[in-house]
Amino acid sequence: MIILLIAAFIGIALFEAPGLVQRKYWRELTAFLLFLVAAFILALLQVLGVKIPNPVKGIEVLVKYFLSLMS
Amino acid sequence: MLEKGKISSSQLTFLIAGFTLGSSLILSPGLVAGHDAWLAVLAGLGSSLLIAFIYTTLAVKFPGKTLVQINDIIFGPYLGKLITIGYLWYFFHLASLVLRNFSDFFVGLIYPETPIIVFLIFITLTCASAVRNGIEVIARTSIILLFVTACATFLTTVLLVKDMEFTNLLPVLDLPLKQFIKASYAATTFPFGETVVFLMVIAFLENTKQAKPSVTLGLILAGILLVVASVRNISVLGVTEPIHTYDSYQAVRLINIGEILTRLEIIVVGNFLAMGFLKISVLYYGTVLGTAQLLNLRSYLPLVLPIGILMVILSILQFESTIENIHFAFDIYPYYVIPFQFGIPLFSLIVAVVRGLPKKAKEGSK
Amino acid sequence: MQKFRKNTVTIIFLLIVMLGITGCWNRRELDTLAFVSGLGIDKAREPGKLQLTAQIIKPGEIKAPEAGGGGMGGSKPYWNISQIGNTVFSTVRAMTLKSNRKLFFPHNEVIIFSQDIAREGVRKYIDFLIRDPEFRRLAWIVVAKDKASEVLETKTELAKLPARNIAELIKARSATSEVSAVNMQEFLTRLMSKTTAPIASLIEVSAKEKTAQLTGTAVFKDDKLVGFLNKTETRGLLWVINEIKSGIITVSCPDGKGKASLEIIQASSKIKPEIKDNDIHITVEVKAEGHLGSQMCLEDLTQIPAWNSLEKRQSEAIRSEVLAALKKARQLNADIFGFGEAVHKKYSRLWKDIEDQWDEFFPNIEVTVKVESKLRRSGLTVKPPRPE
Amino acid sequence: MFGFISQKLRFLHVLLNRERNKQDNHSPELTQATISRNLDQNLKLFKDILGTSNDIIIREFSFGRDRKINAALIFVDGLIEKTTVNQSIIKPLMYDSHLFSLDETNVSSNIDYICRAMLSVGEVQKTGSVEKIIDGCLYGDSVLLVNGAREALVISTKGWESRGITEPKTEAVVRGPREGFTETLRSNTSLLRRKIRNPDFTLEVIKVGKRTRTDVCIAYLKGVVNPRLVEEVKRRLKRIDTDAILESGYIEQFIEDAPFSPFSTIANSEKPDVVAAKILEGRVAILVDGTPMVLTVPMVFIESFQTAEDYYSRPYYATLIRLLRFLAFFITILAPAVYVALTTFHQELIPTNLLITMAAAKEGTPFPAAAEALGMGVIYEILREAGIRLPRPVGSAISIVGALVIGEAAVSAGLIGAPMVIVVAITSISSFVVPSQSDLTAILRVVMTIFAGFMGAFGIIILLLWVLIHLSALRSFGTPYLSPLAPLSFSDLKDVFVRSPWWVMLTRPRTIGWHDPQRQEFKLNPEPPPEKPEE
Repeated sequence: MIILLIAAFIGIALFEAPGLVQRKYWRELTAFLLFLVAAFILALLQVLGVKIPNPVKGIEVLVKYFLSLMS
Repeated sequence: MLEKGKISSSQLTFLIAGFTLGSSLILSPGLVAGHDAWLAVLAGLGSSLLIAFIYTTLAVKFPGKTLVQINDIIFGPYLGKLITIGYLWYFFHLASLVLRNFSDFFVGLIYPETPIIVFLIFITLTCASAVRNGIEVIARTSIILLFVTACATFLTTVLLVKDMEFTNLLPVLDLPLKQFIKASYAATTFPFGETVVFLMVIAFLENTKQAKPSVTLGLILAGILLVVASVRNISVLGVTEPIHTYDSYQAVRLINIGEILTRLEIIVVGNFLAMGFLKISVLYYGTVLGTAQLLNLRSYLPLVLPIGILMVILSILQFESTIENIHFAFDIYPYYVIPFQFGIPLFSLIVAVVRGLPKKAKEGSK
Repeated sequence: MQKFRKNTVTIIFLLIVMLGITGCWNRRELDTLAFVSGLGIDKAREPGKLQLTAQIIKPGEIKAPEAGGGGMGGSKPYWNISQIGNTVFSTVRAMTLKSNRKLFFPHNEVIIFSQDIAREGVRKYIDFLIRDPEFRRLAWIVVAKDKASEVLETKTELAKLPARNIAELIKARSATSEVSAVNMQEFLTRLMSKTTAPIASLIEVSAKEKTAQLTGTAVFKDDKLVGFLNKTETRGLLWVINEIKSGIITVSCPDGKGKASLEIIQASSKIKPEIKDNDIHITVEVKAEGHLGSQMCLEDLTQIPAWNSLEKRQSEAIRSEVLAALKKARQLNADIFGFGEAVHKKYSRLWKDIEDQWDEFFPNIEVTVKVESKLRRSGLTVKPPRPE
Repeated sequence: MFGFISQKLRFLHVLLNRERNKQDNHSPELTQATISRNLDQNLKLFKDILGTSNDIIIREFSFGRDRKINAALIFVDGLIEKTTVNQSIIKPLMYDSHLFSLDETNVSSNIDYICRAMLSVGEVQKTGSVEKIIDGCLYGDSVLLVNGAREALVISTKGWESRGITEPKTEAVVRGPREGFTETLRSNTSLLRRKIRNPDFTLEVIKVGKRTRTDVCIAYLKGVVNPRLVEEVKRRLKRIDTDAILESGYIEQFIEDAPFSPFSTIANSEKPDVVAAKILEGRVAILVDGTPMVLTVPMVFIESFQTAEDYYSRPYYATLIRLLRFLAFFITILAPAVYVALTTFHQELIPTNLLITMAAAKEGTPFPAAAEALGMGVIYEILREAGIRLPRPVGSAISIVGALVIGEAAVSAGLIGAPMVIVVAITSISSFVVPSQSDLTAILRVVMTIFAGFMGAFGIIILLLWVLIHLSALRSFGTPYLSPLAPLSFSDLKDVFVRSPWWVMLTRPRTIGWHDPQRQEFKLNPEPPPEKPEE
């Protein structure tokens, strides 16, 4: 599974990066790599079964807090 | 320019209609109102036309500018960026929400043994390829897909006429006003209010002045289809409607004309997916384009796949079960969207009018 | 060049994804499935347990023309598999211990409850049948007078499968309109209504011939079987709920010397509730049209007075059927006609107060039955074959 | 890794370019060379260039009152019309020349005189360029070299063995003209010119192919066509730098918009009436010498579903048939995939009786449905290919093998379920209804079946969406491929799913240039004659 994941990410990198390098889009390349690495780390954590904090739970708490303020 | 394509006003209409139908064909809006859901949808449509007026006024005031640029102009570079990040999160979250809904639909009903990730990946890949091709291509597909969906909705309705009990719609407005308002409000926020993402798209309209009529027309078109679907479901399913997870699907399963025209649900499933594809694509596009504009990139293409993967991850992460999903949809979502769908657009408009901004806009954007 | 490379990468990437998901989890070839055509639910001998009987189609046997000499001695085109268990779901799964193929329910045509299980209440069984996506809502709900498993073992001549035979019997009901046909969706609708009582077809196995026969309607109160309607009462019920398609009404000839049979060709009905002086009053309006189908008396029925009197007799017959059904319903205190819903739709404000006491209201509601029936045609002949 | 490979390939490309340039160095000399006054010298030059091929005839003779003027006629045997050469060139020169007073000293004026007064041939060109002479000679012209003249006469005597105009086999019609294009460019252009008798109808010739020097002719109707489209076509044609063009398929692959798409974005036809109709709509036709297949651009997707006959038969029937064609297209793409999806994923969607039949047929067959479908598909394609290539008399053997072995024996041996044979048969029959997309459907069908085998209906829908996205993104010479459906153009829908009567089609398709919109006058619909006033 992990191998598959790595292969997929390498595939995506190969898909996008060469064109960016060729056109010298360094800024875009940085942004791309940043997002890709973030995605990779999150995906890896998920595959490994590490609990990642759920942002939606945070939203829920926030909304409930505001609702309690209202009433 | 990040996006070279231009869309015509009729394409915008179809795109909005398709977007609005999106996931509301599987998850019927206004369910809280029971057999008055269709009225809640109508009410939601009415109020959403007002909100859409705010959006389009904003868009027309700043022709050729997307939400990200508008925010920058109105709120200045720092606060504007902050608000933009908020919106980008909202689009991103909404896209992954819809993605999750559709994948759940497939896993729950048709492929119970298949892991959800398969559907997430394939739907995301499809949307990614559309997003990479730009808004023009998404708009072009929307025409054909919407046409097919409209046909399928009417076809299934006609085939179900035999099973319809229109007395199921009676008595009209048989519920406390408060509950009805709540249902209508829910219908406003889902699906109609979600058109706020089109502030990212209207900028590419060939003739910005056409924005208002085409957005209105699109919403009305979707509203009509939703009311038709809602009336169909209620009159066919009657009292049993509220217990179903996916009432449209259940209604269509009851089609049986002489044992020949029966078991048609796959057609409907295809349509659902097509509409979901449109909705996710537009949201996905909004997220990616907005991020590229926020980071001041020259091309949004490299962001498409990484953000898609993040979307898939969030889809898996956000709910552990459909029950959590339903809880979120009914109890949290209607309040969560207040700032995005009503608060900020209204506030932006007020600020823009007070500061007389469209004139300054030219200087601001250099 | 650039584009070519991109395409290669895309293809490789897609291949990786495809290989990764080559699980084909839900793939099932046709020859790995056991198609269930009928499901029977019985009480098991052990208390608290139930016995499920599933009728599985054997596609090979059903298609192959039986090779001469009386059908290969006992190789039936179906296989009834029985299993005892605690819940429907666990029992269905336990059946796979006996069947080499996975039981597949979407083509299930009838669901049969035995009388004793129906008397106990069916809601707990229905839940699985509507929750699981494999079950379709168009399956017929049938109550067996005796054991459900027996019904699935009955002899059939024209149909090859007992379950299918029952489904076809139900579909053919319109010829007489003397049995009710209720599919899962309708049953569920009635079950979920606060006042309307569920009904189901009633089936009996004749002791001698071992054939199945529809004999009327089973009436539920909430989810429990409380009684039966015979054929006449059933037709009375069907008149009221607008389910009459066709049927034969037999009346005596005006001269009283024989019988005439009238064929119903069209019927419709309306339930009109009214609240007068805090009293619920319900008017049932039935409109029917018929043919003169046969006469067994010598009278010339096509004379206007005779014809009119025949029409009147038809109306009377219909009214008496409706009243019979009404009487039985009051006896059982089960609102099989949906009077409650009709009141609800018309008087939604008042309904809130009545709702909970409907059981007390129902047996005492005043019901007026108005029948308006017409005879339209007399077939190929106008007069009976007799010397003038 | 890919960067590395592409670098290597680019290097190779540069190398190739260099070699080509070296070879090309010869040509400038030839293009600038002119002939000399001396006949013997000229003949030597041409013998050097043309080599020793035995089909090149050099006929030396002398004429004039005293037979003092030496001349030579060069032509390629087989490319010329012998009677023209004998009767209209050699005969007047040899027999009649003594009647005229030819000035033997001033030969260059003689050339003019010969050209004006003696040659009874329609097209004569005077040139001194060696290249032009060689070109003409190799294209069926006869070259008359006269001693002492600086210029030669290139006399058009084209007339080679060619196939007559026959009915095209690929596009047979019941109603409509039966003629088809042939391999000769000139007769093809004449077929078009005969249909469009309009001075605005323009033919432009571009020579393509370094070695074959093939004539490629673009045809369009000035005033109707969008000039930018013509420019674009020319630009793309001139880009082509290749050795040989033998068929229009070569051109197609060099100029198409989406070379990686399975959809072809350039239409072709063998019928002059079809091509003429397309030119009249504002398209550009590309005729290539040596092939009857004429290309037209731009192409939109629905063109695959329109046939010439649609426009000749009455509208109701044409509409019906066109809808049928759409249906057949979907059947041929989807039938095996849907069958696989239904039988392996969605058994609940098959009507019970049919399901029992299918299950009975499936009982005991060894392969999964997807493998059956793919295998049968492959066998069918093999049979089809063999049927096309085999000589006619043997061809019928194929159908026997196909019908008996595949159809009967495999089913009765229990290798394949009978329903699958039926599905494959329906699929293959349907594929002939939309012949212009037949290569596409074959590919799409296989991919569809694989997807259906993996993921059932979900796979089919996803793949259909992909195809739709791809189609929406495609363009053919600037025209969106899915137009007029997406982007939607209401006025063009008159010729998509329905074929409106001719008097309704007031405008040309909007998406193709739209240079001169109106096609005909309003209110041309036939009406009964006005009633006579009562007398």
